[in-house]
This record gives sequence, C-alpha cells and structure tokens, in this order.
Amino acid sequence: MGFPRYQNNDLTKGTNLAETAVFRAEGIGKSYPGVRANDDVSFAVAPGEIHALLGENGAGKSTLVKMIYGLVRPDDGQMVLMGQPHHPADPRAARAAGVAMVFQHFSLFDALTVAENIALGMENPPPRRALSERITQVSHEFGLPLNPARRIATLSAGERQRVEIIRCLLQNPRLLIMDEPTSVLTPQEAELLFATLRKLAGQGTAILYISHKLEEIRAHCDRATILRGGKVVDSADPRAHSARELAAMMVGGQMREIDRSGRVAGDVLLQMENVSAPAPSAEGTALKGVSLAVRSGEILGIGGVAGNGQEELLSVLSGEVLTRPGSVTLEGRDLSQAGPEARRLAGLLAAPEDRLGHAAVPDFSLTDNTLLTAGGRKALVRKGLIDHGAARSFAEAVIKGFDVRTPGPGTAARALSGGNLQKFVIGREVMQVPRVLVVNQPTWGVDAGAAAAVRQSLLDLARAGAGVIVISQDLDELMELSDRFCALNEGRLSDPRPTEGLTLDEIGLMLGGAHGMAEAQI
Amino acid sequence: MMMLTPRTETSTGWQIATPIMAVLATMIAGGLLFAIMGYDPVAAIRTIFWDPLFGPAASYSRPQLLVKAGPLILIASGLAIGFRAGIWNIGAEGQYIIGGICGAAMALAAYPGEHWWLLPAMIAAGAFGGWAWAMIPAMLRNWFGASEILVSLMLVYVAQKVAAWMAFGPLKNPEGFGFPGSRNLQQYPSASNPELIAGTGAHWGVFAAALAVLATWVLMSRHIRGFHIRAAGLAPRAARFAGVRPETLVAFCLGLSGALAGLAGIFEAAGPAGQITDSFGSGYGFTAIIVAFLGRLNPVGILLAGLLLALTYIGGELAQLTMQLPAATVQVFQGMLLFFLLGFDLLTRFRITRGVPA
Amino acid sequence: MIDLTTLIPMLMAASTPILFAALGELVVERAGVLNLGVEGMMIVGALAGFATAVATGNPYLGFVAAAVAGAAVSMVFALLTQVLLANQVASGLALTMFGLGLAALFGKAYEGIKAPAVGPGPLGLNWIVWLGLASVPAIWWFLNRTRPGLILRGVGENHDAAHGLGHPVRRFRTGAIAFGGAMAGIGGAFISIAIVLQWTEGMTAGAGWIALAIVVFSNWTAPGVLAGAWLFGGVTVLQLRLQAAGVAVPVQLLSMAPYLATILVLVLISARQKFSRRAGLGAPGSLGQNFHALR
Amino acid sequence: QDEKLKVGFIYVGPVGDGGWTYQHDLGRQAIEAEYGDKIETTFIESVPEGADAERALTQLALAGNKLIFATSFGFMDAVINVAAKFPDVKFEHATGYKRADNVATYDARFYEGRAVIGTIAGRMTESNKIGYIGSFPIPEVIQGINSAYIHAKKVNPDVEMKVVWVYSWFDPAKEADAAAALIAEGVDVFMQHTDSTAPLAKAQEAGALGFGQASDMANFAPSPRISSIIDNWAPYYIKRVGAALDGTWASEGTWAGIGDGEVVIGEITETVPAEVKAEAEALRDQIASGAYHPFTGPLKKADGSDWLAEGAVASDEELSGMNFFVEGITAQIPQ
Ligand SMILES: Nc1ncnc2c1ncn2[C@@H]1O[C@H](COP(=O)(O)OP(=O)(O)OP(=O)(O)O)[C@@H](O)[C@H]1O
Ligand SMILES: Nc1ncnc2c1ncn2[C@@H]1O[C@H](COP(=O)(O)OP(=O)(O)OP(=O)(O)O)[C@@H](O)[C@H]1O
Ligand SMILES: [Mg+2]
Ligand SMILES: [Mg+2]
Repeated sequence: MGFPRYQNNDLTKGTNLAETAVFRAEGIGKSYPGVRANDDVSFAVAPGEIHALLGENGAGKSTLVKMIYGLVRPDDGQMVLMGQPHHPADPRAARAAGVAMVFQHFSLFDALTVAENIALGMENPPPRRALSERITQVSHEFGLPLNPARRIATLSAGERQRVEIIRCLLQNPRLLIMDEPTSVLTPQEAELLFATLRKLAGQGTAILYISHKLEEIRAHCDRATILRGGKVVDSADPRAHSARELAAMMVGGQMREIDRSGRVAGDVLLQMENVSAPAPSAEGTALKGVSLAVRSGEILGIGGVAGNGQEELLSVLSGEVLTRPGSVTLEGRDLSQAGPEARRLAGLLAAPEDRLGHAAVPDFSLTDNTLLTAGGRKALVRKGLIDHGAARSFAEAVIKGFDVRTPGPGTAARALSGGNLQKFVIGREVMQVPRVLVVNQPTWGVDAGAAAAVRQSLLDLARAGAGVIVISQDLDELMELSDRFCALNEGRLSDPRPTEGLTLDEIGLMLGGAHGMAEAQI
Repeated sequence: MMMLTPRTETSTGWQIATPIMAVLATMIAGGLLFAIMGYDPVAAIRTIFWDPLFGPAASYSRPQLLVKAGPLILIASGLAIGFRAGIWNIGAEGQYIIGGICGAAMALAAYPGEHWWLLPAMIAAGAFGGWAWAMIPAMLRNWFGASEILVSLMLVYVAQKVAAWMAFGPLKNPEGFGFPGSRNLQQYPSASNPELIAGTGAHWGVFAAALAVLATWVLMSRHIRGFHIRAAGLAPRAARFAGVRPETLVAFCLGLSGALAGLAGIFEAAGPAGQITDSFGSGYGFTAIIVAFLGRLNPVGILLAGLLLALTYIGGELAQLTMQLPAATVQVFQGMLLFFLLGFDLLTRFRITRGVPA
Repeated sequence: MIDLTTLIPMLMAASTPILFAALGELVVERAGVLNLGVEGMMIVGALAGFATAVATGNPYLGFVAAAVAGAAVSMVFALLTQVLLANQVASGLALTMFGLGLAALFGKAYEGIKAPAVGPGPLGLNWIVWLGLASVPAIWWFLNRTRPGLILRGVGENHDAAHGLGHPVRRFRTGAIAFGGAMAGIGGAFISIAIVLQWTEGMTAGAGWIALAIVVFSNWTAPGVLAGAWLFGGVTVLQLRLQAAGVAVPVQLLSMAPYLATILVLVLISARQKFSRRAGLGAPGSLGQNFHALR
Repeated sequence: QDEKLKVGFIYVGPVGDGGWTYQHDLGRQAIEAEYGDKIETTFIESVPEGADAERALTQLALAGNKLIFATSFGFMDAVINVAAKFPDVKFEHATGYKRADNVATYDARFYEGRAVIGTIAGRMTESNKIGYIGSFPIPEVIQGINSAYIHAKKVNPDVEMKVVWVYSWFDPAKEADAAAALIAEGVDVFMQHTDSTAPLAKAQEAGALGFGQASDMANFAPSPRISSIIDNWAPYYIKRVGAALDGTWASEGTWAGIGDGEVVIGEITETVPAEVKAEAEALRDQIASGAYHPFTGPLKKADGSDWLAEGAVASDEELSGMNFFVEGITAQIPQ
C-alpha cells in the first residue's frame, strides 16, 4: 500500500480541536455480511470547516455519514456532537441534535411539491403558508431560488439539488453532510453551491463533504480525511496537494498516466441530420434540429447542463427512439428506423448514464447483463435461444479485460460498486468492437482510479479506428478526451469546435445561451 | 434482536424446504382449528391430503386432481409470464369465459354435423376468444395508458354478463324447454373433449397444461424473449435499451395469457363442464393468480402449486363428504395454507441473523 | 321520466358500501400498499357488525365492531407483507379467501336472525350514509393538509426516501392497512346491518372488487373515489330504474353498463393524462412494493 | 343389524344462504327426523355447476350413497352422466327435465303460490302498482310473474305490474336497489324471485309491503312481510326416501304444488284485512284441491295473440317452456 497507517490519536486527542470540534468520531466500526465497511474510523470536524471525505468507490464514506445521520447503527466506537455523546436512533433524532444531510441519491418525492418535500425533512415544520414563505425567502437569500408549489417531477437535477439543500438550511444545522452533491450539477451550479457552503461555514456550521471531484475539493475544502477499505489512511490539507497526489493517497499507489496518443481522424462514420424529437415525458426535453458527425478515430465531446437533452440524444442514437427516415446514418446506411438491436448489429453501440436500471438490470447477474446488448453481436443468442455458456465466457472476458472487481459473473449487478459496474458496462460495449460508441456520463460517481480506466478504454477504442461520442457534464473530462467539442442547450446542439485551444471561458459562452444558466447565476 | 439480511442469490435449499414447512405448519394450525370445531384433526388432515391420493376412492380422485389442476396450471403459466414483465392481467377469468363461449359457439354453429376438424377449430376459436378479450386491456394500455389491472378486472364482470346473455339467448339449447344453457357438447362427438386415456382424467386440456409448462419453461429460461420479459419486469428502461418495445411486450404478454386462459375455457366447456351456462366461470381465473404466485412465477413451481391447490379442493370435498366438515372450514384451511406458504417464502430470500444490539 | 330527487338518495345509499371500502383502500394505496383483500375484510366486517348489532341491539355499536374486526383481519395481511415481506398481490387474494371462509364459519350461528334497523337520518338516508359522505373531505383533508397525511403520502411515493428522512415506513403502512380494514369492515357491515338486515354467507357478492377498481378509477384521490362510487352506483341504479319504469332496455347489456362505464371513464382520464403531457398524479410511486431497510 | 340407506345431497349454495339451499337442507333434516337410524345423510355444499358437480356426485356415489339428490337445475347433465356410471344408485334431480331409469326429476309448482300472493298484492296495493323482482328470465320465473299478475288483476282490474330483472339469484345489494327502484316508481307491494331479505329490508324502510321468498322470512312479519311462499321439500323427500327404503322407488317426474305441501303459503299477517286473507286462503284451498288451475282461459299473450280459450287450462308442457308474458303486462322479457 505504501502509506503508513495514520495515527488518528494525534488528531482527536492532544489538539485543541478535541474540545472545539463540532463533531468527533472515535474508533467507529461497522460490518456488513462479508464486508468491514468501516473499521476504527476516527476524525473530527471543526466549526466553520469544510471537511472532505475522500476514498475510492466502496471505501466506506457513505456508510460513515449514514451512521452520523442515524440511518445505520455503528457496531463499535463513539461519536460526539457538540460535546455530547451522539447515538441517534434514527434520522429524526440526528436532525434534532443538529445534523442535516444531502444524500448521494436524491431522497425526494416526485409527486409531491417542493414545500411538501421540505416539510417531510423537518421536525416541526411551520404551517403551510409560513413554510412556503420561508422557502421563498431563504432560497433567495442563498441565491438558490425555488418555487415552493412546483412538483419535484417537473424540476431539473440542479433544482432538485436545491430542494435538498434548502431542506437542510431551514433547520439551521450545526453539522451539514453532503454526499456527492455535485455529481449532477453543472460547473456554475457547483460554484453556486460552494458559495452557499462558504456562507454557512462563515456562520460556524461544520460541513462534511464527499466527492470524487478532486479539483473541486482542492479548491474549496479546508481539510480532507482519506478512507481506504473502511479505514482512515490519511488526513491532509487538500490545497497543499495536487489532485494526482490525493488520488494516489486514495488508491494507495501511483495513478497511471492517460495515453492520448496515436489517433488519426478518418472518414465520417456516423451522421445525424437535423433530428428533432418530442420530449418523452413532461420532465423531458425535446430535441430541436440536432445535427452531428463523427469520424473514425475521433472522440466528439458533447457538454451541457443535465436536463438539456442528453438522455434524449442518447435514446435517438441508441434506437430507443426512432426518427425521420434518413436522419441517422452509419457509414452511409440509414439506421433512423432501426431499433436498438439492429443498430448494434450494424455497429452503433451505446452506454446510457444510468447504470442501474438503464444500462444494466440490477437484479440480473453480470452474465445475464451481457445478453442485454451483446446477444446478437457476440452471437450469444442463436435462433432466439440463449447460449448461457457463451454469455458467461463473454462476461468473464469483460471482467478480466476491464479489471471489474467482483466475485464472478454470477454476481448480481446491484451488488457491484458504482465504479466497477461502470467498468463492466463500458467494457461490455467496448469489447463488442463497435464502429461508433456513444456514452453518456461515463464516469458519473466513479472514483478517480476507475474513471481513468474508463477514459483510457475510450481512447483506445478511438485509436483502433472507432468513432466515439462522449456526452458529459464534466468539462475536465471532455477537455481530456475529446477532439472536438459541442454544447447541448435546451435540446439544441451547437456547432463543434476543436478542443485544442478552447478555453473555459469560451466553453462557458458556448454553454451560456441556455436560459437555465442565467437563472442559476442569480 | 433478529435481523433480516437479503440473500445475494435465492436459496435453492429453502425453496424446496419452505413449501414442505408451510404444509406442515398448515396441518398443525388447521388441525387445531378442526379440533376446536370438534372434528378429529388427524382424520381431517388425512382426508384432505392423503385420501385423494391414496385413500379408498383414490382411483377416482387421482385423475380428478388432473382435471381440476389442468385449467389452473394452464392459466397460471400464462399469467406468470405477464407478472414477470410487470404486466398485471388479473382478468384471466373473463378470458377463460370468453374463450369457452367462442369455442362453444363454433361447435354450435356446426351442429349437428360431424367433422374431424371441429374440435381443433373450437380450440383455435377458444384461444382466439381469450386472446381477443385480453387484447382489449392491452390496446387500451398501449393507446391511452389505461391500467390493465382495472380494465381486465372490469372485463371479468362483463364476460360473466356475456355468459349469462349467451346462456339465456343466442346459445340457448333450442331443445332445452326454455331453460338457460347451451347444448351439452359432451353429447356431440365431434365437439367433445373427452377423457383420452381412460381412468386418468387426462383430456386435451391436461396435455395442453403440461405442454404450457414445458413451453413457458423454455421461453423463460432459454429464449431471448423470456429474457426480455424478465428484464422488462425488473428494469423497464433497461429492457427498452435492449431493444424491447413496451407496447409489443404488453400485447405479447396479455395476448399469450389471454390465449392460454381461453384455451382453458374451451377445454373446460367442451370437456368437464360440457356446456355454457350463466355460471360457466367458476373462479379458475382468480385461483390461477394464487397458483402463479405460489409457484413463484416459475413453470415447475406452478405445476406443483396447481396440483397442491387441486388436492386441497378435492380433499376438502372429501372432508365434507366423509366428516361433514363445512365447506367454510375447508376455505379457512386453504387460506391458512396460502398464508403459511407466503410467510415462509421469506426464508428463500432472506437470511435471519442475530442483529447487533443497538 | 326518472325523478332525480329520488334517484340521488338511492344512488347515495347504493354506493355507500363501496364508498367506505374504496376510501379505506385509497389510504392504503397512498401509503404504497396494494391490499387485494378488501372483499375478505368486508365480509368479516359484515358478520362482526351484524353479530354485535344483534347482541347489543344497537346497530351503531355494530359498525364499531365491524371496524375493529376489519382492522383485525387486515393485520394478518400486515404481518405477511410488512414483517414477512410476502408478495402483496398474493397475500391480498389469500386474505379474501380466508375472510370469506372465516365469516362463513362463524356466521353459522347467526343465520336467520334479523338485525335491529338503523334509523333514518336527513333525507331519509341513515347516518352511516352521511358518515361515508363526510369521510370524503375528511380523508382528503387528512392526506393533503396534515403532517401524518403528508408522511403517509411520502411513504407511498418513495419509501426509501421516507426511510432516509427517518419516517417509520412500516409503522405508517401498518396503520394505513388497519384503517383500510376498518373502513372495509364498515362497508361490509352496511350491507348486513343497513341493507339486508340479515346475515347470509357470501353476502358482499363482489363489492370489494368494485371498491378496488374505484380506487384506480379515482386516480388516487378522495373526491375521485366519491365520483367513482357514485358513477358506479348511479349506473346500476339507473338501469334498474329504467326497467322499473318499463322502458324497454336490453337488460343483459345494461347490466354490463357499470363496468363498461368504469372502463370508459378510466380510458378518458388516462388519455387526458397521456396526451396532455401534464405530470399527473397517478399511482403512488412505491405501490405494491415491499420495503426492507438495513440497519 | 341391516345396512343403513345412505342418502346424499349436493347443494349449489351454502346451507346458510337462508333461501334455496337452506330449504333443501331443511328437507334433508326432515328425512333424518323421519327415518332416524334407518338412513344416514351427507351433503356437499357450494358445489359449482359443471365439472365440480360431476365429481361431487361421483364422490357421493363412491362413498356408498344409494339415493342422491341434486338440488340445482345446472347439475342436470352431471346427474345424467354420473347416473349412467352408477346404475344401482338412484338420483333425484331438482327442476330439470332429463330422466333415466335411475334418475327422477322433481319440481314445485311455485306459480300456484304466486297466484295466492298475487291476489293479496292486488288487494293490498293502493297505488295500483305492484312490482316483481325477477332473477333470470327462465320459464319458472315467468310462470310466477304471469300467475301473480293474472290473480292481482282479477281482484283489482287497475293493477299494473312492474318487473325488474337483476340477473342474479342472490345479490343483496342489487336486490335492495331493485326494490328501491320499484318503490321509486310508485310500487307499494312487490314480490321477489331472488333469495335475500334485502328487498324486505328496503320495504320496511320505505313503508312498502312484500313477501317472503323460498323461506318464510318471518323476521319481517307482520310488516313489511305480509305472507310468504315457501319451498318445502320435506314431504317429497320423505316420500322418496320411503320408496327407496321399501324398494318401490321408480324414475318419474314429479311436479307438485300446494296440494302436496311442497309449496306452502306462509302465515298471512294481521296487516292484511281479514276478508282479503279469507279470499287468499280460499284460493289456496281451491288450488290445493285441484278445483282450480291458476292458468285457466281465457288468456291472451302480451302480444295480443290468443293463448287459452275460455275454460282451457295450460298444459304442463306449455308451462315448463313458458317464454311470454300474458296480456296486460307491459314489461318486456329480455331476450
Ligand atoms: N446495506 C448494505 N449491505 C451490505 N453491504 C453494504 C451495504 N451498504 C454498503 N455496503 C458495503 O459497504 C462498503 C462501503 O460502502 P459505502 O456505500 O459506504 O461506500 P462509499 O465509500 O460511499 O462508495 P461510493 O463512492 O461508491 O459511494 C461497500 O463494500 C458496500 O458494498
Ligand atoms: N437493533 C436492531 N438490531 C437488529 N436489527 C434491527 C435493529 N433495529 C432494527 N432492526 C431491523 O432493521 C429493519 C428496519 O428497522 P425499523 O423497523 O426500525 O425500520 P423503520 O424504517 O424505522 O420502520 P418502522 O419503525 O416503521 O418499523 C427491520 O428489519 C428491523 O428488524
Ligand atoms: Mg457513497
Ligand atoms: Mg423505526
């Protein structure tokens, strides 16, 4: 591993932080069947501090904060909040003690209004009208305007995030926990969030912050506690280290350098001409006259704020949604009327953003999940009959080729960590040797090590002559991968620009046309 | 404090053990009930579970087991496929009735001519009737997004009224002195669905049920369509991504289950029931839902569940006959059996561990 | 030809059993639980209410007993689905079977006895009819204006999120199931105490299934349940009235009318939601799914 | 000790239905009381028509029952099938028309009773509108409606008959609604050919009058239940079991009425004026003695065509297939 085991006693005892800390954990441990999710974890968070929790997927970050929030009970160890022993029986007890939390996955109720969602997260909410007024007032105060009467189902991801945050703010928490809040936010929204957190920290609130975006942590966090395999392995000032160094601390070894070399752009493979598609649901976005072209050996990056048509664009390419004849062609062949399976057979493959439930069936084994997309192209299905043996071999090949950490191909997809499942999903498509591969948010919620592996595989694919479309909200990722960049805005796609030499300001301008963006910057 | 931990894979051992445990628990609890009611519990349990299989009149009741279980298994096999896909056809009773009516109408139209093709044509008409009746909820769901649960359930009542109408009107036996009910197809050689092997109870419907079990097993575990059905039930978007059109799936699952229910209907109308009367639907379609779940939506499970339920029906009748156990007692007993089966099922999906004290 | 002033009280009385049962099931389904055992709970309520009314001579005590009995049998369902995590559809069907058998068994002693009549209230309709009507705004108010109602909806909409916020999912669901049982019990007792005045086996004759359909029809709202119950009761009553008035109606076809009307209205509602692209309410997000949380 | 005669029954409903099946079970109890140790009875209740009936009948035969009563019309073909397999077992099928060497049929002339209560209804109505809740439009029910109307009209020429079909033998809620619908149409006396007490409960609420059906429904006496028409199967069952015991049993079709005690007019309550009661009882006795047939001409059909000439009486054949209303009834028979 290369790093000495961190002596946590130094941190919690013997410094005056021990007395002033808002929150302190001492030797916390938690086991799940077969996993030691947390082991002897100790750390402390000072008032006004933004404290990062870093670690690979499955390192135990979420488990740790769930214990603080009363959702999970620790097996051993002590917690102290504001000098008092902290053993919340349930989240309500934790909230009463001054802890608030924003979850990794939204904990919102789609059919209910913003006000109702917020009331559900409070102990003694004021009457309806007063609550609505407070929501309007506080949300404006923090620059996160919200309409309390709107239904969650009609909100964008960023707006949903605001609901979660306002829900916490209304309770004046002493300790605010945020589990990967920015993974769904645009850079502007993330900036806004940090401004809010700064404001709160300035008022003395302690903030515990979990993210895989190391640049963000370096820019905004005061201190970082690093977990590996459930144990605290280090504590660091993130500003004093590079992202590479932080990543190395997390994985306990050196990170591999991304290799971008050896790609040559060839002929146009995939062409999409003036495609419009209605919004699939009330929450969806309509595509308006989208045109694009991808060449062999090229990676086309598509940036934009979530909810501007990314999912719809992927569906139109994957064949889940059909379009006007002649509007989608692969190597001159019209695929616009072909369904997903026909497109795969023709060489156009896709990997959607949502791993659990879209790219994979959570309750299926990995073997069965290969059948989802590789049945025809890898001849796992012949004359309608499934060759289970072949499927298993292919699953094993993906596991081996993409370093998916799992007991075996019989494991259910849901039992895999996010990063490992993502590697599996990308691997499943890449190993079918597509002519063109479309991926949406390939590293969403994935730790640095796994993200690097995924990106490398996309580069390798392009080097071998395939065309790749990467749809992502992570601008750093797009800058790192893509040869040309275009922005998706309210269902419209901008003209592509070469990535080389593009500045963040210019990108901001390309993304800037969106009305949503202007609103977000109030 | 006990804690439940989900198993990563359902336990095969418990899958076999829990039904046995449930039957034993039902025997104990049911025996208690019988004792309280003043009946000899051992004799009652033996009458219900043993006598139909090995009792003095077993040579008669064993084949009857097949007659009773046949339609249940046939219908449940189809339903289970839809249930796997998250498509809830709870109107199989209606499809059964309409299937029976269509097949019988075909026979009565041909009456009194004797044709070799008549029974096959009736079977096709029965399957078509059930299919068509099931396509109503399928199409209403596909076109308008109407809940197939509600529509298919409402159509059961409509089908019952249609049966009454037919029995009193268009299909009424003209030689029946104005009494309701169609001609008896058992007495119309070309149209009757007789016992094929004497003393086994096996008519065409029983063979069809066996075939349905086999076919659905192949479909669900070997065929890509079955794979898509399972995927759609667990993760609809993933199924769509795999290339499954939801509309097609709805039509396929409802249509297939409707056709199988319709088949059960015509086999019954031309065989054991013999005619269309206003009470032609006798609950097979609803009982089959229970059979599907007791069989864990698995073809082999459905086969066993269908036979078990048939056993309790026939055993229950025997208990009425030989011990004068009221029909209601038997019904309570069946309810208990279902409760225990459902309750013990927990063990196949969860491990019970000792929790850590808080 | 048909006098509305007599038609409306008639349909109000006729729809009362299904109104009670459907309102109860509405609350259950809003909590995310699908209990198909309504028919079983109704018949148990019908018997318990009848027995109590006969024993005490007070029909109102009968309704109280029916509520208690309905809630009590619903706890079997709660045990199966909330503790043992059994499939809700199958458990509900089993409950119906069990309830029908149980009531028949214990009802033997009550055959041929007459219940004390429920006195008439305003408009010649008894107080239970009015209680049913009053339950509609009360349940609407509970669901939409109170905190327990909000939590209950939250639990039904997304049980994981509700659990994450510390709301006791299973406690709310168990409570809702008990309430649903109580309401179904009252609905059943209305048949035995207020309509027939006698106990006979199988007397609910499928009313529980209609109640289930009406909940879906209502699009999971209390006023919708009322509309559904009245529409259903109204069509039934109207076709009988037309017959009584001597209008030559095709009776067999008209007896299908309540069911066909229910389908038609459902299609219209669904179509409006589908084509107007309005984010409609629809079924609770977690309906029919069991909840299990790890600690 | 010689062997007991085992007598079996299959019922279409539960013995607790308080109506049709309940009355058959009273008949079963009556033969037990009559013959005591000499016989042994068993029954299977709630047997659906169709395949289940055939099985239940076979099980009864296999269990050694030598005389089996099948008490629903829908059991007819099942009885014929099973009887063919058990030639030494005697079968009795209620309300059917198919017989064999070992299958007898029996039915009751309910229309005789309807004549009596029709007379009472015609006298008691003040609105001159009487109602009839019909189950299904089958000959037996149509006979009842015609008979009731003819005799109501005889005593009250202004009387009008309203008919509601509920398409069920037993659906309390719907029966109550049907009663309410009739009452709303101005009916103040009605009869029913369905099994629950719901219409009487409705009548009690609305101040209308009604009659018990199948069983006495004495709970609702003296008002709204002013009399009743009771199925009494005991005399027939006692006779047939006796015949089976002494070896004289033969297959025959029995259609007995008031005279044989198979159709009983329940107590006419004090709500009915004495002279009306006397008139009804006189009619009853005339029918019982055979002096009067309820369907005696001149009678025309509802479509105006002639049916029975002056003094002619309807044949049993005609009655058992009756599918028309008599002149004066404006309601339609659903087809
Ligand atoms: N309910 C549970 N049952 C069993 N194992 C669990 C459960 N929750 C978490 N684990 C296991 O505990 C370990 C820690 O999980 P945790 O969710 O805390 O990781 P994390 O650091 O938040 O990861 P990520 O970055 O992917 O969110 C993992 O191995 C995970 O599989
Ligand atoms: N101390 C404990 N030890 C072991 N298991 C526990 C403990 N506490 C709770 N559990 C288990 O955890 C699961 C969820 O707990 P709990 O019942 O508290 O959840 P909840 O969401 O609060 O629901 P509710 O309060 O409605 O029952 C249950 O299976 C329960 O048996
Ligand atoms: Mg996490
Ligand atoms: Mg709790």
